[in-house]
Amino acid sequence: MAIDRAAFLAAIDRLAAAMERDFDALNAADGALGDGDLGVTMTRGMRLVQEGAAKLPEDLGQLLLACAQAFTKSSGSSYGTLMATGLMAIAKDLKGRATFDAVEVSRLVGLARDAMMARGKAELGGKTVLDSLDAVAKATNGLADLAMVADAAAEAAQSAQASMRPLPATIGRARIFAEKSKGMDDPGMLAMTAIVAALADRQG
Amino acid sequence: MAIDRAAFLAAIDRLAAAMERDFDALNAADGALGDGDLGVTMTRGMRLVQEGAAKLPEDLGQLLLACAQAFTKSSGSSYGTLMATGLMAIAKDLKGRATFDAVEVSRLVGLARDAMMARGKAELGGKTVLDSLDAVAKATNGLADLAMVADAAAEAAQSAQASMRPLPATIGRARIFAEKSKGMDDPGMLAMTAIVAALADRQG
Amino acid sequence: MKKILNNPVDYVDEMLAGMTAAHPEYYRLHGETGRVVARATPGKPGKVGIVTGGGSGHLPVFTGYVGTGLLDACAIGDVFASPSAEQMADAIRAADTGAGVLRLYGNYGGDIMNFDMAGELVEFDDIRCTTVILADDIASAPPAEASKRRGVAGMVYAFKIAGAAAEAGRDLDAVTMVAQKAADACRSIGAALSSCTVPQAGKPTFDIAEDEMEMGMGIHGEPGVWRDKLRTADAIAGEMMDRLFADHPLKAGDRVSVMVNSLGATPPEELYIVYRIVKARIEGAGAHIVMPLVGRYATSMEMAGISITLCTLDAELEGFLTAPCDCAFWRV
Amino acid sequence: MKKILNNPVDYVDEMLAGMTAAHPEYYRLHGETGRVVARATPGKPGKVGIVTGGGSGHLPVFTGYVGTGLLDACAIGDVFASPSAEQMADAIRAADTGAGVLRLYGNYGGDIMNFDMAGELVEFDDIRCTTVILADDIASAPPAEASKRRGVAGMVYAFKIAGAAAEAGRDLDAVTMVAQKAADACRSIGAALSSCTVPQAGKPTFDIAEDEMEMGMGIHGEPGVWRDKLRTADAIAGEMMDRLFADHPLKAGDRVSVMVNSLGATPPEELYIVYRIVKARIEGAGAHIVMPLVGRYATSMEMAGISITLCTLDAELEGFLTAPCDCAFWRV
Ligand SMILES: Nc1ncnc2c1ncn2[C@@H]1O[C@H](COP(=O)(O)OP(=O)(O)O)[C@@H](O)[C@H]1O
Ligand SMILES: Nc1ncnc2c1ncn2[C@@H]1O[C@H](COP(=O)(O)OP(=O)(O)O)[C@@H](O)[C@H]1O
Ligand SMILES: [Mg+2]
Ligand SMILES: [Mg+2]
Ligand SMILES: [Mg+2]
Ligand SMILES: [Mg+2]
Repeated sequence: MAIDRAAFLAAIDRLAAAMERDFDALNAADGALGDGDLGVTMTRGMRLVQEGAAKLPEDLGQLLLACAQAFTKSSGSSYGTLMATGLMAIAKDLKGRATFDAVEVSRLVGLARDAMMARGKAELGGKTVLDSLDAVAKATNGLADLAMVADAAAEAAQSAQASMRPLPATIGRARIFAEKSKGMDDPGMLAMTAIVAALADRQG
Repeated sequence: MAIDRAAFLAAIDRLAAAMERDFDALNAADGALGDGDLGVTMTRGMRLVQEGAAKLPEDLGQLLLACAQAFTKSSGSSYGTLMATGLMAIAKDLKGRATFDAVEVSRLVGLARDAMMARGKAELGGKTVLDSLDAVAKATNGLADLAMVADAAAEAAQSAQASMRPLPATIGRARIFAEKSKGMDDPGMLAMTAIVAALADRQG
Repeated sequence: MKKILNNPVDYVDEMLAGMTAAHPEYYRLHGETGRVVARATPGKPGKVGIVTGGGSGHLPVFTGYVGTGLLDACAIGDVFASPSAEQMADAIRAADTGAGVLRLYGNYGGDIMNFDMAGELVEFDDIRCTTVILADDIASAPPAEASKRRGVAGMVYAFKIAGAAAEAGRDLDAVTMVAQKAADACRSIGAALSSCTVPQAGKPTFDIAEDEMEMGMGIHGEPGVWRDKLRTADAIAGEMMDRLFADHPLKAGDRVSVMVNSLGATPPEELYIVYRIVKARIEGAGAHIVMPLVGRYATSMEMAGISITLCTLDAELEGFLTAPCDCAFWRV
Repeated sequence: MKKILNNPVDYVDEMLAGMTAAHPEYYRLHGETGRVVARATPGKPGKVGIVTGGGSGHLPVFTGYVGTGLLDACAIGDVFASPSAEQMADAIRAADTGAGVLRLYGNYGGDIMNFDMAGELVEFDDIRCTTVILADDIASAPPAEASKRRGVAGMVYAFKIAGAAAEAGRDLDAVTMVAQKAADACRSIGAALSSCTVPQAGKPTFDIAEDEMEMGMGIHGEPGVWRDKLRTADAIAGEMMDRLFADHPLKAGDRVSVMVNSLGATPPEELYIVYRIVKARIEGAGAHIVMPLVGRYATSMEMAGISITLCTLDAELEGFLTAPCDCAFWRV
């Protein structure tokens, strides 16, 4: 069963709710190593996406472009800009299409990852959201069943976050707290784990 | 026995020593109600007077003018300027004379008091150095014996300070602490009591 | 003490050494005392001289305003302490070009005694002196005792206006009249959030809780009209405007300049937040704002807080206020 | 929090409202976002546009330097936070007169991502953009990793020099080359004595004891090279000059401008005390000081501390540095 506008609208509501729920947790995680605005960035962005949801087009490219713009409009923080960058990369690829299949998830996430790497001039293994996306892309590679894709993605984001936890931050504001950051979750990875979990959630 | 240059030089040494001794006490008294520099003002002034003592002329007018200038040069604080003003008034009166008599002390102190009133635009009864000088002028009025003049002056300054103690400050920086100042000595009166005592002291 | 200094005793002399070294095109030290700052290039012969003086720790007040269209010379004392009569006399001598000298300074007992004595000292040099004393701080005494009020930021308007009049060639009596008119046109009030530290004292001049402010406090920490919990910017600005208007109501059609001044630590960001209200209140009274001044014009070193000054203008004052001037801290 | 504000969320918007109301002759808000400040009178057609952007809380940086001979437009974010790519794109559009736009800003990850994205957004408007990034804070990374250094007060020199080149009619590539040369010529180091408070955080960014200072701390409170007891002014200035010279030695005959900058609360008195040493050290190296800047040029609201910036000049840079400029905070 393919993913269409309706599926997106449902996912948007799940994601928006998750971000409201995690508002404090994300601010706190970012506050420990940065400026403490990650929860603000995600809730502002998703509220704007939700406000526009009714008017979102069938064309998934146009739909995702609108979502990307919600983030460039609502935030200047790195994560918002990276979200917009990733969404735009997927939007370009899906332009003109009304649906896509679970088997494409891996490739699409990879597109987002690569665009975000170019935008942030950072490499994999740096303990950033890039590592979450890379893990998701790899774990979902070749899977065609939506439920399996969802579970694999959620599991991958979760374990990437855990495996990176002992390492020092190398990127962004957290870099100057490299020592302190060892043993702490990267805020962006924490956020991506929550994002993927919300998207993957079928009870939601 | 008349007062001449030699008597002045001896008095200068006594006064300079007294001010060094009272340095902290005067700063503290002024610090409680003002900027805490009264000890600084008096020691700086008297040190400069002492440095120039050897070169002081026989003419008591010239001599006192030099003392006055030591205060205008060394301090911008009110008390230094008032000291200079009072000394200058006496200097004008004694110009051309090499001695003066104990019986003149009352009149000369009165001249200083009046010049300082004009300079500071303050009235008697305001709990200032003016009240000390006024008490001294009145107490020494008509006395011709130097010892009696000295004792009366010291006694008068002492009791003027005590009698004003309960009143609120009305002049200078202390004015804004009127309430707090009740029951505290006016720093300038405290200084004048010490000055008169040093001048009156015959054991040296 | 969060201050960058060496021996506190040298604070003022080192400050003056650095200031004259940084701006030799504006300032030079004059006389033996080392405490008189004069224009690098003296006013042209026949120009009325304008001098001021007072304690250090208020830059740009006092020495900073020595410059073309402003002051000719300034005698500067230790932090918050009057310079000596000798130093003031030197400043008067430096400022005199033969046309006489206006002594333009704030209403503080020590400064007055010393400037009076300085005037007597320069009588021997046949220099004619006049005096205008700023008493613009409405929180320091009620209207009935207006002459007892302290001089604060209103001084800057008086320096600017009198300086332009002198530069325009007015004679001593005319410059003095204009300066007095400017002084009478100014009303100020301050509000402090934190103290500053006088170097030689080594500890804050006063204590104030982390969440407190004091309305009407003087620039040396003189007690104000109330101390209470810190209010919002709009509430603080509103009360300050209420008090200024109560002391000197604006009429519709009045032309006024307004200064929103930082006492030191308070950043321009917060002055601009305050200015919104100040502008709305003045325009709400039907008055017109001329040349608003928002910045650090009269400070108390690192004290946090603001002052607001209103200067009601007539055509003559406005002309001199908007005339050119030039010093290291201010150019019009 | 010793700050004068209303709802912290409104800090920046209210600041901009007051700033544009106080100085309509210099600044206007451009676009829908309310976070773009542009010149009241745009540069003449054909003039290369110069934009900057970054977080609020550094006045006169960034918005203050919009003006003739300086910047054309600026996108301003929340306190210490990058503006959005959309806002930067608006600033680029406001600055463009058809000759292209230089993006001139500090080396911070968020700002870079957003200015890059903004550049992609304005490609649709056929606006050609170039980029020069300031990385002058020598305490933020060793010479080997100079490209990782943060941008601080050196920005002011780059704004001034690039602004003059654009005003002089140079084309985009030439202005970009001059700006890069200016950026490469700047070295800065800071020392903080106290923290500032980000309004929305509501508490000081970092804690520091009453008798401590931190050498090399960044303008947002980024950790420096050491924290220890407060030193004397001469010792602090001496070490900062040692570090600047070690990073970029001066040669006899060099012509340099130097900025002794207050981070906010530190008063001019103390900057001048520091300047004595700075001047002696530069002249001791046989170099000549051009247009020393002593004051508040790049701040962190009410943070106490200073920064020192050296800008080594050639004839071209000196010509543009000393050319006229005009904004509400600075006139040359
Ligand atoms: N250059 C970069 N490349 C990849 N990921 C980045 C980069 N910079 C930041 N991030 C990610 O974004 C997270 C921080 O986002 P955010 O709080 O918006 O940053 P800031 O507020 O400092 O701009 C980090 O935890 C990291 O995962
Ligand atoms: N206007 C005045 N008239 C008479 N005495 C004054 C006047 N002002 C100050 N004094 C006296 O001088 C004393 C304070 O001297 P000083 O500490 O030098 O003042 P300040 O440091 O505030 O200039 C007061 O205690 C008072 O006795
Ligand atoms: Mg953040
Ligand atoms: Mg951020
Ligand atoms: Mg005193
Ligand atoms: Mg004093």
